[in-house]
This record gives sequence, structure tokens and C-alpha cells, in this order.
Amino acid sequence: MVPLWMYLAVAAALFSLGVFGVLARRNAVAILMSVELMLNAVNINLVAFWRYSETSTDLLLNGYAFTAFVLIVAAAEAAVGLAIIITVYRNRRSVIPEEAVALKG
Amino acid sequence: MNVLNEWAFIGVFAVMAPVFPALPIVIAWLFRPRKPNVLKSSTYECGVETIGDTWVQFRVQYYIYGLIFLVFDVEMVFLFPWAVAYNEMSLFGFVAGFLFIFLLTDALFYAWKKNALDWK
Amino acid sequence: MDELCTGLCQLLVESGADAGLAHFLSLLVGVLLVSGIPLVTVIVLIWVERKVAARIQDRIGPNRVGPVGLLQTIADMIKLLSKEDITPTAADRVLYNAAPLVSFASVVLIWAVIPFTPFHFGVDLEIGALFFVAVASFGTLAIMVAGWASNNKYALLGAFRVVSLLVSYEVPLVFALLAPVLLAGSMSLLDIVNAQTGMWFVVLSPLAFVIFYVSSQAETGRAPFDLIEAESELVAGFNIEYSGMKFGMFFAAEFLHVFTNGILMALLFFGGWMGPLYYESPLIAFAWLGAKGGLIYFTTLWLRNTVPRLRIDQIMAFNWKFLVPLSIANLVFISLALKVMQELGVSPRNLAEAGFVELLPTTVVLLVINGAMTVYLLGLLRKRGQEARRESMAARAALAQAVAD
Amino acid sequence: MELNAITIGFVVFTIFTLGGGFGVVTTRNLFQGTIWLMVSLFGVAGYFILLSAPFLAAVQILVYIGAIAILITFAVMLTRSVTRIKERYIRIVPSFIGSLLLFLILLFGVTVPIFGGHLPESAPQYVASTRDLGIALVDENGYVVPFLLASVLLTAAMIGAIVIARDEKAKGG
Repeated sequence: MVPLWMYLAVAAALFSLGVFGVLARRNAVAILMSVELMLNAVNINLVAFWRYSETSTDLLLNGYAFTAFVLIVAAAEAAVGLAIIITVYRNRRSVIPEEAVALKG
Repeated sequence: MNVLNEWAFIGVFAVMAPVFPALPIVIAWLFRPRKPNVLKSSTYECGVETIGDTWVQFRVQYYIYGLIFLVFDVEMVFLFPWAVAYNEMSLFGFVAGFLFIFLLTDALFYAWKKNALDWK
Repeated sequence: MDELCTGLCQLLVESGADAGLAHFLSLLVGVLLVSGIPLVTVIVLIWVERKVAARIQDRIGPNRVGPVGLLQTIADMIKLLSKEDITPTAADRVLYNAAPLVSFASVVLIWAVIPFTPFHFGVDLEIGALFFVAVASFGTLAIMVAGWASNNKYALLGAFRVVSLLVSYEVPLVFALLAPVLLAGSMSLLDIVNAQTGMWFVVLSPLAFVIFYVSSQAETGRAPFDLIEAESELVAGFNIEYSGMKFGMFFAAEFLHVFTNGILMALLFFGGWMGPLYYESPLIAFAWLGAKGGLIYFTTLWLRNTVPRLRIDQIMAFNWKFLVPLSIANLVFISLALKVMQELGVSPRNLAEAGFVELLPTTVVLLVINGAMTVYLLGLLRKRGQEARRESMAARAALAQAVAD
Repeated sequence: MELNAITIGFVVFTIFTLGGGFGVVTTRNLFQGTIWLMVSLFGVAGYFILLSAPFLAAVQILVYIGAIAILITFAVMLTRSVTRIKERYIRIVPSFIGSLLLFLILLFGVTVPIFGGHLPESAPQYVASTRDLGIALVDENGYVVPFLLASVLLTAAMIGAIVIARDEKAKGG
């Protein structure tokens, strides 16, 4: 069996990759993809904790069910986020978030 | 542990599955003639020269279909555990599943009323 | 590891092989045995497809190579070997070459979970029914990749249309798939077949079968939904830049997918290997499954060769405004009726242990519901058809008037 | 760690997950970036199988590779992201240092000290099945409220996205 901390280490690495992508990438679609990476890193953690904790015997499905809900949220986020990117592109011909500053004070 | 044994089978299968189509392609690669020229390997557009990017702008309707599909895909996936547990479920759980379906059907009818389902 | 190591694996260990290696080798042999079935089938399928198409179109079809042209596919493969394989300069080479492999592999992988007889199958996954839907989504992505990597406007446009068609028809497909899962109370294909001992699911929910049939016809890109092959509109679509063996792989994948869907429908709705004397020998069970799957496969070929192609707006409207609401309504009505009957004690809770007689009341009620829905739907379709005809006649009359003026 | 199916699987899926993630944040071409993202998420699905949650793995494949990949591709094409932006990064150095620091803190400040030796290395034998999840999802003591809220969220997301993305003045293309 692979020890728990290895899963957590991989999840930490994936999360950091996602953070780097969000901070450094210019294109809004790439930023959205990096956010998906971060969400999945969280999912690895949730499932790993669920699997390795003693409570999984008595139907406490917290980790399992939470992962399912994170997936739903990720889907909703992708749908709305991409729709916003498309609309901003249509109005401003740009997919760079720094250039979409119309709502700034 | 037995469950993982099943998945080991799937894993080996998944590794082997692309090998089957790759074999004839590799064999063909060994035997086939190679006479490339500029015209042959240019983009095929019925003989007309290619103008501009391939990535021409597409209509938004594709995205809207993809979007509605995504939402229904997520919904359907979570109806599977509901359907599997159907026989052992309390009446309350059954009704909750129904509510889940109805809430999403609402969204479909909204899209229908707004003509978002029309191909234009 | 020991309790897992039986059969061939045990033999290998006893003859002195390393346990891990023996385990791997026995898995590999299993995989080769299971995957051999679709790989041999696909060679025959290409011949069947051409022969059936020829007969329907009043031709003879392949009849030169081998008896009744049976070896035609082999000859074609040898011909394909000698064909030059052109990769366009503008293409993304890695993705361009990977797409046909993934497309074919995604279909072959479905066979890992198909039970051939009660005792012979690759694996019986707990999530079997979901597995084949998930695997099929690789095929959709492969088409998208093929269209993009070709770097050709027609290929990309074709891929976009095909992909939006495929994802659209996946919705009714999966909603229809929920009906057998709900009736059997399990996603394992073995459990689903066993639950049909008393009554086939096609009798319990005929509408689910019809929806599944229509949407799987669309999923495989067959007429009347054959936008993949719309030669007259998109010069063949996403695979336009492909040639030689890679082009052949896309087609082999499509042929195999059609037959795979036939087998899946036989398993999900027609009781799989159930039939007279199936318990006598696995061979008879296997023959029953093959016969049912083959018959369904034949009807899809028949349909493909007789109906014309629809326009994309018609295809999309048919899916989203008819098939999807229908599949949801079907699921709602079936689950509601079954729950009411279960609470009243008329219907057994476990279909696998219920006999034919016990299931009779359930069957009658579900059939009546399905019949009522069908009558209503036919009325709806008739009305819609009349409206469409009136509209197009009015348009034609207006045109004639304009010309006369 | 001994060499068996699980450890081999773990190594393979780690390569998929992190390699794919690396591809996502470095590739210039966003279509290839989408494919890298799918490679990474396929690796995550593999982890779910190793962790005895095959249902979640199937959901992961269906939702991400079946739907979100297609959606991102459509969005990439619609915004012509593939060809338009030449420079990939802004403020690359501080971002790199920041995320590297975050990783080191997570690994050596949290994961290893807390979970390195304390939690059991072996997991419980019994694993909940999809049927258990189905019952728990709609149970009044289970997750019925989040389950229905998720449905509301999806409805809202769909309606919102349609309103945002729809173009009133029809455009050809």
C-alpha cells in the first residue's frame, strides 16, 4: 500500500502548479485550466483522507461525497467562467484579464 | 484487494488497446512508399490555396450545446448512485431524487423558451 | 496476492516463475483473449457491412477474393499497406498520429466489461454501465483532436459539428441507460443480465430501448445522423487529411462501435445470453448473445442504407426538443410507477430472484404506461409534421407567386 | 515500498498528473494545454481507482474528458486564443518563487510532520460502494441538502452561462 503522505505530496505539488499557472499565465483560459488543477489537487486530498481514515467503515462518506460536490462546483465554474471569457472577448477582443478593467473604480 | 485486481486487468487492457491499431500502422509505415512533395503535403482544400488561419471564428451555438451537455452530464452521473440504490431507498430519498431531476429540467425548459436550443 | 493467483497464474508459479510476473502474464493472456474477440470480429464486420449495403442497393458486393468475397478485407488491408501515408506539413504531428489510435482503442476497451456468457468475461466492474459511457468519451475527444491537429478548416469545422452532435446525443443515451440500471439496481453488466431472468427489460421499458437505439445510432455517426460522413457538405469531415492505414483505423473503429452497441443493447435490454438451453453450455449462451447482438446490428445497417441524412439543425432540434425531454419523462414515469408498485407490494424489489409470473403485474402496468406515452408522442409528432408540411407548402406557394409576379 | 500493481500504478499516475500539470502551465498552445490538462486529470482518475473510489474515477473521466475538455476547446476556438497571444507569462519570477515556497511549506511544513509517520499506512478493508453513496446522497441524515443545492447551482450556472454567452445579434461563422 502507498502511504498517505505520498498522495498528499502529489496533491501539494499539483496545487502549487495550479497556483503558479493562476499567477503567471496571461491568457484567461489558461488561468481557468490552472484553477481546475487546484480543484483536482483538493479532490485527491479529500479522497485520500477518506480512504485512510477509520470512519469509512460506518458509512461516513464525507470525503467521497465532498469530492462529488467539488466536481459539480468545478463543472459549474468552468461553464460560467468560459462563458464570461467568451463574452469579454467578444466585446473587447482580448482574453487577457489585465485588459478587462471596465468595472474597475 | 479483489477490486484492484479487476482494475489491474483494465489497466493492462488500456495499455494494450492502442497497441492493436498501432501495429498495422507501424507495419504500413515499414512498407509504404515515401514520395512526399510540397503539393501533396499541403493542406487539402479542393485545390484552392489556403487563406488565413485555420482557427476561423466559430459560432457561439457550439459552446451553448457543450454547456447544456456539461450540466446534464453532471446531473446524469449523480443519478446513477440514486438508480443503483433505488430498491433500498426510503420514500424520502426517492422524492429527493425526483426534485433533483425536476430542478434541472427547469433549466432545459428555460433554454428552450429562450431559443438557446435552436441552431442558428 | 496468493488468493488472487488462480488458474494460469497458479500454474506459472508452480513451475517456478516469479509471483508478480506470473500474475502479470496471466492478466496479459486474459486481455489478449478478451480483446481477440472484437479484433477478429471487426475484420468480418467490414465484409458484412459491405455485403449488406450491396444487397440493399441491389448489388452483389465483394465476391472475388475468397468464397463469397470473405477475404476481401484481407486484400483491402494489404492494399492499404501499400498506400502512401501523407501527414500534412501544417499538422500537429504527435496529436495527428495519436487520434486514430485513441479512437480505435476507446471502442476496443468497451469489450473489457462485456460478459460473453455467465462465466466468461474480462471483468465484471461494479460501475460497468458507467464504464462504457466514460470510455466512449475518449472517442469524442479523439475526433476533436483529429480535427484540430489536421490544421485544416474543413477538418476543424467537421470535428466541431460531429462533436456537438455526439455530446448532444449522449444525454438521451445515458438517461435511457439509467432505466435498466434502475430496474436491476446495479451498474454491473452481469447483474443487469441476471435481473432479466424473469422478464427482458425491453418488455419492461420499450421506450428506453428505442431512445437508446436511436441515440446510439447517432453516437456511431450512422444515417440519418451521418454528419461525420457528410461528403457533399464537408468533404468528409474531421478525417479529411487522413490517408492510408490511419484513415482505415477511424473506419474500423466506427464499424466496431456499431456492432459493440448491438451487443450492449442485447445485454441491457434483450437478456444477453438468455434463451432456450443457455445454461447447458457456455457455447450456446455465447451463441444467443451473438445472435441477438447480430440481429440488432443488422437493423442498424438496414436503417443506415435506407434513410436519408438530416440537416444539422433538424438533428439538434430532434435531440434537444424531443429525445431529451422524452428520455427524462420516461425515467420519471418508470421510477414513479415502480416505486408505487413496490410500496403496494405488487412488484418484487429484487428482479433477479423474481420469476415470470411474479413480474406479470409490473410488466402490464409498465407496458400500459409506455403505450400511453407512445400514443401521445405519435400524436405530437403527427401534429408537428403537419405543421412543418403546411409551412413549407406556404413557403413554396409564396415563391411561386413571387416568380409569377 | 514493494513493487506491485498498486505502486506501479501510483508511479504511472504521478507521472501523468504532474507531467500533465506541468504541460498546462508551460505550453504556449492552448489546445495542447487542454490535452495536457486531460492527461493530468486522467492521472487523478487513476488515483481515485487506487483509493478504491472507482465511481469517482468514472465521474472524473465523464465530466472532465467527456464534457469540460470539449467546452474548453470550444472556448479556445471561439476566442482564437491559440494564435493571438505571443507572450505566455506576466510576473513569472515572483509567481514561480511564491508557488515554490507554497509547495515547500505544504510538503515540509504540513504533510510530512503531521502525516509522515502518524497515520496508519494501511487503509481499512471495507470500502463503501456506489449503492452506499446513492443512499447517503438522498438520506435526510446524509447529504440531501447539498445534493439539492448542487442541483440548484447547476441550474443557475446553466441559465447564467446561457444569458452571458448568447449573442443577441446573430453572427455567422
